Amino acid sequence: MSQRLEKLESDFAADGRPLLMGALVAGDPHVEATLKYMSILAEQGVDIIELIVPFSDPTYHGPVIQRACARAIHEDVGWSDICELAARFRERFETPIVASSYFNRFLAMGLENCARQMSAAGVDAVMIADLPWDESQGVEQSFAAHGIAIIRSVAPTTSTERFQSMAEGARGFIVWTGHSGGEVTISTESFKAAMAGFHQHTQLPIIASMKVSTGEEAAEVGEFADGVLVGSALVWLIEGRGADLSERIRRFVDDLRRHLRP
Amino acid sequence: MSQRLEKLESDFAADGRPLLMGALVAGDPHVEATLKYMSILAEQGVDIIELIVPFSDPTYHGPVIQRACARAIHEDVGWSDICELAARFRERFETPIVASSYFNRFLAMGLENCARQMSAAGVDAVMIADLPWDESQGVEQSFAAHGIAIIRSVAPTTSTERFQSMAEGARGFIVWTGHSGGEVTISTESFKAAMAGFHQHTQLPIIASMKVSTGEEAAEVGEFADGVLVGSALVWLIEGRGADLSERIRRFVDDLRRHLRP
Amino acid sequence: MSTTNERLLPGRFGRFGGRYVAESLWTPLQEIADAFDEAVDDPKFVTTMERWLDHRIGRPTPVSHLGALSERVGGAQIWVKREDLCQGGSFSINTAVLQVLLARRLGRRSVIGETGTGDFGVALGSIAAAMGLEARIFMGREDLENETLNVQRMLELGVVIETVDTGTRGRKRACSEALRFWATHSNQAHYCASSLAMPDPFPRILAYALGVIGAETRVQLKRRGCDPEYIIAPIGSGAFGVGLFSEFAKHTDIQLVGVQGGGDGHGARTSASLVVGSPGVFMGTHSYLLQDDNGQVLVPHSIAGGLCVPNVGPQHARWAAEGRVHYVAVSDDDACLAVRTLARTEGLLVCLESGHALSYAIKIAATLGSEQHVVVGITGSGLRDLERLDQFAHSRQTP
Amino acid sequence: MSTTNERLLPGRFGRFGGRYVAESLWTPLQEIADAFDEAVDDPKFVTTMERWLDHRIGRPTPVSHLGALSERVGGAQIWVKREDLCQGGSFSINTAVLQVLLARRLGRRSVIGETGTGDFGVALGSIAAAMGLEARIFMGREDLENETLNVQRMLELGVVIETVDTGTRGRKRACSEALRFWATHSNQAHYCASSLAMPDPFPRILAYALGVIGAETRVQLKRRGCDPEYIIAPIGSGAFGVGLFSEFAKHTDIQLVGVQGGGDGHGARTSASLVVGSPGVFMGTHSYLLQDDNGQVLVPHSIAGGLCVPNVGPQHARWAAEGRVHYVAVSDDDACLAVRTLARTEGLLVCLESGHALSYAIKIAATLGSEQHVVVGITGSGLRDLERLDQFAHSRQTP
Ligand SMILES: Cc1ncc(COP(=O)(O)O)c(C=O)c1O
Ligand SMILES: Cc1ncc(COP(=O)(O)O)c(C=O)c1O
Repeated sequence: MSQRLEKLESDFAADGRPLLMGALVAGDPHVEATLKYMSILAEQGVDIIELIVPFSDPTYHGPVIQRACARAIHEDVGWSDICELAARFRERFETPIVASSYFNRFLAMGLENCARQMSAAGVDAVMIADLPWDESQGVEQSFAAHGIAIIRSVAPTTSTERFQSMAEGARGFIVWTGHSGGEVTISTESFKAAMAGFHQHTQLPIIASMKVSTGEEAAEVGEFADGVLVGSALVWLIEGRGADLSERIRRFVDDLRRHLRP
Repeated sequence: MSQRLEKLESDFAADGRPLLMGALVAGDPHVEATLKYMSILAEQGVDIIELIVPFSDPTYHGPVIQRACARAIHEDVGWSDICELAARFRERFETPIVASSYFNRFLAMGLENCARQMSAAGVDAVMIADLPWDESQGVEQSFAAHGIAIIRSVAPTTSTERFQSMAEGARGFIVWTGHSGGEVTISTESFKAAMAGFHQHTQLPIIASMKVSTGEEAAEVGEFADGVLVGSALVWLIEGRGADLSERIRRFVDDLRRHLRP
Repeated sequence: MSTTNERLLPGRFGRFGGRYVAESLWTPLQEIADAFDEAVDDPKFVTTMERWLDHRIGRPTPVSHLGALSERVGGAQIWVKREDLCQGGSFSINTAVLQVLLARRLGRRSVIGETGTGDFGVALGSIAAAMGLEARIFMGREDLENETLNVQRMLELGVVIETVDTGTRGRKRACSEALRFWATHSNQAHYCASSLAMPDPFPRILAYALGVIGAETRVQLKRRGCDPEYIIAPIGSGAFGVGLFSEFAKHTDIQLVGVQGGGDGHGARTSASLVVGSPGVFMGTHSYLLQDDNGQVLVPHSIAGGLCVPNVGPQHARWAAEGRVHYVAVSDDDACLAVRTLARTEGLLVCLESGHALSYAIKIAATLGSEQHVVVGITGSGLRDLERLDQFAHSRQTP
Repeated sequence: MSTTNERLLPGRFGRFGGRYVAESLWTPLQEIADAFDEAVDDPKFVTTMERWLDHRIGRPTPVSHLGALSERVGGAQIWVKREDLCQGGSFSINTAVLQVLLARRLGRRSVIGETGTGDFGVALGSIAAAMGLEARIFMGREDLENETLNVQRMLELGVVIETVDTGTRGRKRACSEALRFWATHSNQAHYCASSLAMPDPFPRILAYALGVIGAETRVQLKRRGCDPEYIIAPIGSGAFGVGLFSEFAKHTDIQLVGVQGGGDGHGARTSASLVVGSPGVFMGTHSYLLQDDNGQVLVPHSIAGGLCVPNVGPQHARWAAEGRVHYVAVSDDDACLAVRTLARTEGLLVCLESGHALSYAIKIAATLGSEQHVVVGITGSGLRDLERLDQFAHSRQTP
């Protein structure tokens, strides 16, 4: 595991400060822009940056990220672009980067090759939307050999028993996906209950992806989860564009960050 | 059998003069007109008048007579009209009348009733398009009781054996139907051969319905048959109408008659 | 009709039936009659026919128990015999097999037929193609325009379609034209009947060809422990009905019901020859007929093309006269509603013809107990009726 | 892929298969897998399923010998297995029966599925209706506009249709959307797969449901004295192919051929994942896939909607890797020509998917002797392809 991710883990163990994770689609609208947005996120104190590597068929993402992927695919963003992007980001920032995509994109590059290049570029972890942990053991080994963690996901359908086995070998943090691209269907009550159950089996922070789009929502989710993943709301800002986009992203992230402070 | 039909039979036996039979659709375009056309036919020396009693579905008639039936049905020509027509014709003429239709029209009136009324009106015979002689024995009896003959038909598909049995009980004359509403498909050769075969089994005149529409054609058919039945051509003249229609009918029949003289 | 005829002539069913045709057709019909009599006495012919039925068109067809519909109706158990599962989606292919085999036996090069709904045209076209004969189908212009799906199928099968101009749906005129054509082509072409209301030998031939439906049904019901109270069939010309009923006619404890097209439901625009018609001779047979006092044949009306015929096969005339089968009329609306109810309740999309029988079955079933059984003959699938059903849907509510 | 996975994980076919899904779907899929395993061990469940197959949808379907076509081709005897005779006109209803029964067993109130050609939508809709469940079908807008007949049928059956916007034919996007919907409704709704290229347990479930096709075929051919040289099936996702081939896979003297959509015939616009694709993970399974060097999935092309999929079920990937089955591509034009040839020669109107297999069969048969046998799997009837065939006809000549 990368030192950056180890630090994240140990800082969280020490102070339990709620984490803010922000997602961007690499290459939306182009690679330079993504680098700029990543910088803004890092500057505003985002704890983890998820870099979504566009896939032709983002089955488990919602409409906003689907559209962003379609735009980015049009830009023909390849793995070399992604690695270059990460490497250039690393020139200035230590914020952990999670490269996220669908399994076939990693396979196409070759797992070994992929892990090596990503590691060299300063990527800390990967999230694979369609690789459940049961199917991931072999893949994890390949990535671990290059110090890259595979982030595990949990969902409303995950039982506590299943969570227990899954949490055992988990690294860095765990992501709770409350929606899978559809509507959030879980109630606050059951969300709270599930988090409480899971927390008995892991020391790692559980970051919740719950379609958060305002500071207030972030605060609400932050009460039960150890962090908040903001994806569609950020990508949607970028989709809207406009002259003062950088400034608006900065303000949006700042607002989220401030609501999350304990 | 009526005296008129007996006379026809015996005259033919005596001199073998080719017969001319003309068909009209009763009530086309209205009953008065039909009476007038019948008179013209009689005056021009037509030997037999076929009065087609309109039926809703004249399956075995060609398009010209089908259309005439449709027009006449529109006039709502009932049996009483037909009988009245025959009776009024009889006030002036002795030309044998054959009432022709489809079996259901006779059945609807009741066979007994029908035979009685027709006989009273001076009808000499009936032709029933869809009553083959095999099915007609019972019906013949009902009509014969009132002196009305049922005219039998033969066709290109009739074998000589079949003709033999059929000719046995035939009365008045026999009609050869070369087309059944479709095109005439029999060649002159086979027509000639069939006629020759049939003539060995009957003394009655065989009148051929062969879509004759000119004097020349009449002459041609008259060479092998004992007479010619002209239907569609006459009905077609009436369909065309025009101011001098009566005169044209008169000329057309006269031409046929002259071509037929031996 | 004289009593002599009844006893001596072929193709009689009591005082009904016969062969009332122009002389030109008598001999060709006799040839078919003779070929048919010989053929069904020839075990090789019968075996060939059975092979076509089993291996090509998909016999036996199942009998389905409609559990959900029965429960919804809350009365008797409702069963259906599934001729919609025959190749082409209608029972009529059964008659095509026998008749095209006869055509081949007679050495004919083509077959002629008439079709109203297009089902028989598709059936005849496909069997003729398979046996290497040309098929020429007469169809009324209005039907042609109404039955686009079946017309496309016929064209794809290489059928020669002869359009017959006529102001109304139904097969009356197309049938006349087909016969007229045949009268002058009877030595190259074989006429194949789809209507039971035809001269001898067609009522016999169709009854023979379709008897398999009733025979299968009886055995299938027995195996499933179903002892039916009612057997109900849609009756257009009644060919299907004869096929289903004959096997059960001698079992007098079973009530047979023939359902005709009641049209608008007010008795004026109808196809119910056995309900409002009277005996007469038409299309070569003596049977029940829609006619006026002058013996003119009336135009039949029904939303179901297959029921849109003015007369009925002579077997039904006899059963009606004897009281063996009960004949009723069901309206267009009720038939549509029944088809739709079946689709929603059982996932089965059947033709409007069958909807008539089904509608009556639902009414009867509601009056019976859950230990009793009602069997309905399904003549074909509802694919070709989707547009009509949709139009109906827009004017009424859904069940 | 690691060797550990191959041995320990469920739903593997050699190195292919698996369950590559979001965590939210893992447990619902495991529930289905468990229910399936239990169900097929439960004789009552299996008997119920068989009753639905036999008494409702019309199993067994026949095997037909195509004498006229064989003669025309002048080589081997050509036989066809007739899934076009199933209720609804396509093989897919066999899978609907098993899956809706599973849904009922799991106490679900509705079923969710995805359909490209509409065939599976009709199948699922009809079985769901019969078992009292709601059916929600996801369909791409372009397919929706192309398959009017099947869309009408679904509406008549009460199916809730969810339109998915996508620029192309085929079921890729509709399938994603159906899964996304299911991910958040998995405790009320049961997902029913029509594609074999899906996560475990669907490849197993579909293979089980469709195994009856091959099992029947083997017995039927044996009884008819046919010892086949080739068995040929159209392969979209390959569900039908698995159903037909599995029974014969161990008989290595029989050559099995899977025919994919070759599109324009020039290799660029194609659906032939097993011919021009490579292994990858998509739609939850590791199998052959049309993809570019970056692992992006390519848009499949075929005139046959059912073949228009970018990937294939994992069983085929294994057979391809092992060399057990020979996979080939046939172009749109050749498929149309074969469908038309069959219609004109045998009176059978089959779907364009089957036309692909048939085209290859005709080519192969011509190279064989008249004592040899070629068997083709017919997946469905050609009713829904009439328009497409007509368009083809206008651009080419008739056979
Ligand atoms: C599907 C269907 N059902 C019923 C009928 C009526 O059948 P029958 O005339 O045999 O009573 C027809 C006739 O064409 C039909 O096509
Ligand atoms: C009629 C028909 N044939 C073939 C196919 C392709 O079947 P499979 O995906 O099982 O290979 C389909 C799929 O929808 C179909 O509907």
